[in-house]
Amino acid sequence: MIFPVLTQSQKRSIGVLALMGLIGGGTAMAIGELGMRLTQIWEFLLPILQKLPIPEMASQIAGMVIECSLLIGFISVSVMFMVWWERKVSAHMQSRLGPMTTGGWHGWAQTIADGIKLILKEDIIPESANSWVHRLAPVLVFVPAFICYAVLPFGSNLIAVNLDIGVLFIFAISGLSVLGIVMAGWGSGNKYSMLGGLRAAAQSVSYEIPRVLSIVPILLFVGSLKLTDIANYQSGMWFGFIPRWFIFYPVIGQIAFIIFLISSVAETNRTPFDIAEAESELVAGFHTEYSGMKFSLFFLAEYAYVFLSSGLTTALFLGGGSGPLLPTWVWFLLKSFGIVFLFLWFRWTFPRMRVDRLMEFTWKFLMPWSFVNILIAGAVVLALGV
Amino acid sequence: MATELIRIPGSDFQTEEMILNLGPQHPSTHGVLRVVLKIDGEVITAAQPDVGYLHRGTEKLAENRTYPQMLVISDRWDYLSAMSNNLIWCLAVEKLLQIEVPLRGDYLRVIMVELNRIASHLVFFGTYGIDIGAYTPFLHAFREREKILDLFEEVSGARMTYNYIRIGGVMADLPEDWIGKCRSFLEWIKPRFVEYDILLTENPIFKDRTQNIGIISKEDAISYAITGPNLRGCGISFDLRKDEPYCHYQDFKFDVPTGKQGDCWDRYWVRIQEMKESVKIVEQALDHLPTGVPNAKVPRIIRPPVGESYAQLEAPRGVLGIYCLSAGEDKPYRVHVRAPSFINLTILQKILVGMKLADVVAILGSIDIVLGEVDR
Amino acid sequence: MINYFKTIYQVSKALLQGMAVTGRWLFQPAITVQYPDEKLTPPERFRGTLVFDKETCTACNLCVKACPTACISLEPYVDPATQKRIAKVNWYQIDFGKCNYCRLCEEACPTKPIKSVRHSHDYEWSMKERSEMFVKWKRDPSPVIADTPKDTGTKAA
Amino acid sequence: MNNSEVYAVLRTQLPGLSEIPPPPMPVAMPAHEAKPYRDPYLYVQAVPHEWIETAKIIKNDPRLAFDFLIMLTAADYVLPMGNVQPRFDVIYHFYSFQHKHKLFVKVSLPRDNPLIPSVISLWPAADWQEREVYDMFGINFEGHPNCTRILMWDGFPGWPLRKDFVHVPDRYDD
Repeated sequence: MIFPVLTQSQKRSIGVLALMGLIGGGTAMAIGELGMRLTQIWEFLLPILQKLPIPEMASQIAGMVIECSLLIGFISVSVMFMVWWERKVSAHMQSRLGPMTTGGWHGWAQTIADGIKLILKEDIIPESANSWVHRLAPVLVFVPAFICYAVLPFGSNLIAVNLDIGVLFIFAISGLSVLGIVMAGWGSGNKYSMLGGLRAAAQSVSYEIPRVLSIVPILLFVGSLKLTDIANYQSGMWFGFIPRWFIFYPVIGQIAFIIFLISSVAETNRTPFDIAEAESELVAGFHTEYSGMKFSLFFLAEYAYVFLSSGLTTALFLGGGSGPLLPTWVWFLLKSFGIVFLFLWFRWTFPRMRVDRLMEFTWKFLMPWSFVNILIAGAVVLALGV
Repeated sequence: MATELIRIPGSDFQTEEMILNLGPQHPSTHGVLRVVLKIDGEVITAAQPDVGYLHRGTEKLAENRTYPQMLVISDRWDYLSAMSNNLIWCLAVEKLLQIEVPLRGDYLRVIMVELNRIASHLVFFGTYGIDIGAYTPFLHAFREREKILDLFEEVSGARMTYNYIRIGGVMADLPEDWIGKCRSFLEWIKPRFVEYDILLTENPIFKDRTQNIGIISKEDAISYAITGPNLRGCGISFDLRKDEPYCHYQDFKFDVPTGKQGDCWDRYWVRIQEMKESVKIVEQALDHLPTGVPNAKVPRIIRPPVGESYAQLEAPRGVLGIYCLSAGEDKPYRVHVRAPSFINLTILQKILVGMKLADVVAILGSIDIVLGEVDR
Repeated sequence: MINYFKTIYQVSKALLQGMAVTGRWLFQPAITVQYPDEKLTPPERFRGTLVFDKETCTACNLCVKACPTACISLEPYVDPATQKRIAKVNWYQIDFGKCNYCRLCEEACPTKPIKSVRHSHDYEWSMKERSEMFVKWKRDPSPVIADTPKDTGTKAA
Repeated sequence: MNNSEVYAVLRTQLPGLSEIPPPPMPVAMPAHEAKPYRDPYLYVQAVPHEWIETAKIIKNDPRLAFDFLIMLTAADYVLPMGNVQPRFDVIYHFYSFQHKHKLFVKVSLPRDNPLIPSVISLWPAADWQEREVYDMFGINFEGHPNCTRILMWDGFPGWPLRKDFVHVPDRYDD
C-alpha cells in the first residue's frame, strides 16, 4: 500500500496543500494571462515615459532593464524554491524531514538564509590558482544560463525575445558555459578540479549532440525553430481527449522525449551523470576551490539550467502553456516543475555512472537511436505530407 | 612512491603522469586513509596506500591495562562492530583463564555479534552506495541501523562502544521485553532487504560500476591473507563460524554465501546475503535461548597463568584474531591484534593498478575497511 | 537483436522499480526526531554523564583502580582533630575529557543500594574550555561527627 | 595431519628445527589457580639464518602447504624470564587451506641489531605486517622492498613496543 493509514499530521498536510492549491489556482485565474497583463502595464507606462523629457533610447533601455530584472528575479526565486524543494524531497525519500526550523513553516526560509550566508562568506582565491581565470569562470557559467531564459516562452506572449532561432539559440548559448567549467577546473590549480573540468568538457560536448538530434523530429513536424511556434503547434486535442503534445506522438515522441530528458540531465551535470562534480571521487569537482559568492554563482547556474531544461522540455514536448482552465503561464510552471521533480527523483534514486560508460552510453546508444528516430520521423512526415 | 613525474612518449605527443593524493581528507576514504595514486589520464598506473593517521597504540596500551580495562579499549578498534571486538578479547582471555561460559551467555553473545554484523554491513551498504553516488540507500541503511543501535543501547547502555560482552559472559542479562523488540526489528528488516536489492543490488548502473571491477583471484586472496566477505566473494567458502565454531555456532543453521569471480559486486553481494543469514541466526538463537545464568564464575582480579593464546573469530570484516602472551600478571605481557581490515587493505596496491580513477572508490569501498582497526 | 531490446527492457524496468521504491518512501512518515523540541528517553541502562554522591562515598579507591583511562582521582578525608582517615572523601574529581563512559567505575563501586559514582541519564552537556572538564566534588566544610570506617575504608592504602 | 606428523615432516628436512614445549607447570601450584595455557597447535622454533629455507619448505612442501599466513608479529623478552634469555621472538602463524592444519613458528633474534629474512616473496600478506613489526620493534626484514615505518610517522624516535622504550614527552602531552 502506498498510503497505509493516514496519520493526523498527514491529513493536515494534505488539507493544507489542497487549500494552498485552491487559493493559488484562484489567484492565478484572477490574474489571468500574465503576458497580457504585462503588455497592458507596459502600454500604460509607455506614454508616460514618452512624455518625460528623456531620450527615447533611455526609455527603451529602461524597458530592457525591467525585463532583465524580472528574469533575474524569477531565476533567483525559482532557484531558491528548487533548492528548498530538493532538500525536502530528498529528505522525505530518506525518511527524514529536511530543514524544519528556519522561517517557521517547514523551513521555507532556509535557502534565503543559506544565500545570505554565502554572500557574507569569505571569498578565497587559492595561492596556486590563476586569479583571473578563477574569477571569470563562475560568471562565464552563469551568464549563458541567464541569457537562455530570454527566449524561453513562459506562456502566451510571455517571452522576452521571440527569436526565430530560439531552440538553436538555447543550445548554442548554453553550450558556452562548459567553457566556464573548464576554466574553473583549470584555474583553480587543483588536480581534482582539473579532472572534474576535463570530465565536464567531454561530457557536455558529447551529450549536446544527442540532445540536439533528439528534437530534429519536432522541427521536421513544425518546420520552425521558434519556440512559440513549437508550443502553439501542440495546442488542441486528438479525438477530443489526447492533447496534441509532442510526447504523445506514437513512438517518435516517446523516443525523442526520453533521449532529450536523459541528455538534459547529463547537460545539467546531475546524478546519475554528475561525474564532473562526483563528490565521492573528485570531492566537488570543478568547484572544489570556490567559496562564497562565486560558489553561489555556480550553484545558481546549476539550478537555473535545471529549470531551463525543464522549461525547454515543456515547450518542446508538453505543449508549452497549453492546458484547460488555468492561464498558460501557470500551466507552463506546473509542467516545468513536474519535470524538475523528475530530475530530483532521478538524483535521489540512482547511483552515478562511470566516465567511460557515460561516453559509451551517449555515443553507442543515444546517438544511434536519435538517428533512427529522425529517419522514422522523416518517413512519417514524407508519408503524411504534414 | 617516487614523486617525480614520468613522461610517457605517446604516438605523436607526450603526456605526463600525475600524482594524486586521495586523502587523508577525502569524502570516500572512509576515515583518514591516504592513497597516493599515479594516474595517466583517468587510468591508475601505481597506487600506494598510506595508513597510520589514526594510530592509537592499542598494543602498547594493552601492556599497561588490566584485562577488563582492555575491553574498553577493544571497543575502539573496529568501532562499527564493537561487539565482535569485545567478544574476541574475552575469548582470548577466557582461553588463558580456561573458563567455560554458560550456554545462555554464549547464545547472548551470538545474538549480539550477529546483530552487530547486520549493523556493520548496513553501514557498508550505505557508504558503498554513497561511494557509487546513490545517497538514498545510505539513509535507508542508517534508519535500520538506528533500530539495532536502539536495541544495543537498551541492553548495554551505549550505542557504539558497548563494553557489553565481558570476560566470563556478558555485562548483564537481557532487559525485559528485549526479545520482543528484537523480533519486531527482524520482522521490520526482512522486507527492507528487497528494497536494498532494488535500490542497489540489481540496479543496472550499480552493476555496471561494480561488476568486473577490482577482481581478486583465489590465489591472490589466499596469498594476501584476505579474509571475511572479501575472501568469500572470491568463491572460497571459509568462515570461522562454520570451520572452527566458537560460542556454539555449530548449533545454528546458516549458509555461507560465496561469490563467483571476486569482483566488487561479488564482495558487496556476499555482505548483503550475510545480513540475511545473520537474521536467521538471531532468530534461531532467540527461539532456543537457554535459561539460566549468562555468566561464569570469574575471579575478582583477573590474573591468568603464564601462557599464550591465539583466539580468532569471524568479524564482519574478516578474521579478527588476538594473540595474547601472559606472564602471570594482571596485565598482559604482549597483545597483538590481527586486524582484518589492515591485512585486507594490503591487496589494494595490487588491484588498483590498471583501473580507472572512478573505480578507486568502488574498490576501496568494496574492501570495507574501518580505519580504527587498520591503524589500531 | 532480441537480446538488445530485452536488455533495454530489463534496464528500464530495474530503474523504474528503484524510482518506485524512493517514490513510495516519499509519502511515508519520517522517523527522525526534531531534537531540541522532541527528546527520546534513554533506556534504563543508558550510560550518561557520571554523577557522584559525596555523602555515601567511602573513599575506597576501587573506581580509581577500575578506570581504564585514569580519569578519576580522589583524596580521602583526614579528620584534623584526630589525624585519622575516615571513610569519606575530601575531594573527588573526574576528568570528563578522558572519561570513556564505560561503567567500570560504577560496577566497581561497593556502596549499596545506590552507587556513589554512577551514570545518569543526562546526555546534554557541553563545555567551552578544557579546564571545565575537570569536575570536582568537595567535602562540605561543615564538621561531620566522626563516624567509624566501614568495610572498605582500609583498601585506600 | 596432526601436530606430530607435521613436526615429523618438518624435522626430517630441517634438523635445526625444534619444537617448543608447552609452558611448564609451576612446582607448587595453588589449587584455585588455573594451569598454564597454550593453544593446541604445533609450536616450532626456527633458526634465524636458515629461516628462508624453512619458510620455503613450509609453503611449498605438498604435505604441509601452509599457504595462508594468518598472523605475523613479534614479542620482546627484555628480561630473562625463567630459562628465556633476552631476545626478540618473531612469531608466524600459518594455516593450510588444503590440509586445514595450523602451525606457529617462532624465530628468536638477538636484541641488538635484529635481522631476519623477509617472507614477502612467499606470502605477500607479510608485506604490511613485516613493516608493522619493523615499525614497532625495529626488527629489520632483509629483502623487504619497502621496509619503512607504517603506523608511526617517519622520524619517530625509538621502537614503541620494545619493553625498554621510554616515552619522551612531546608537544602532544598535556
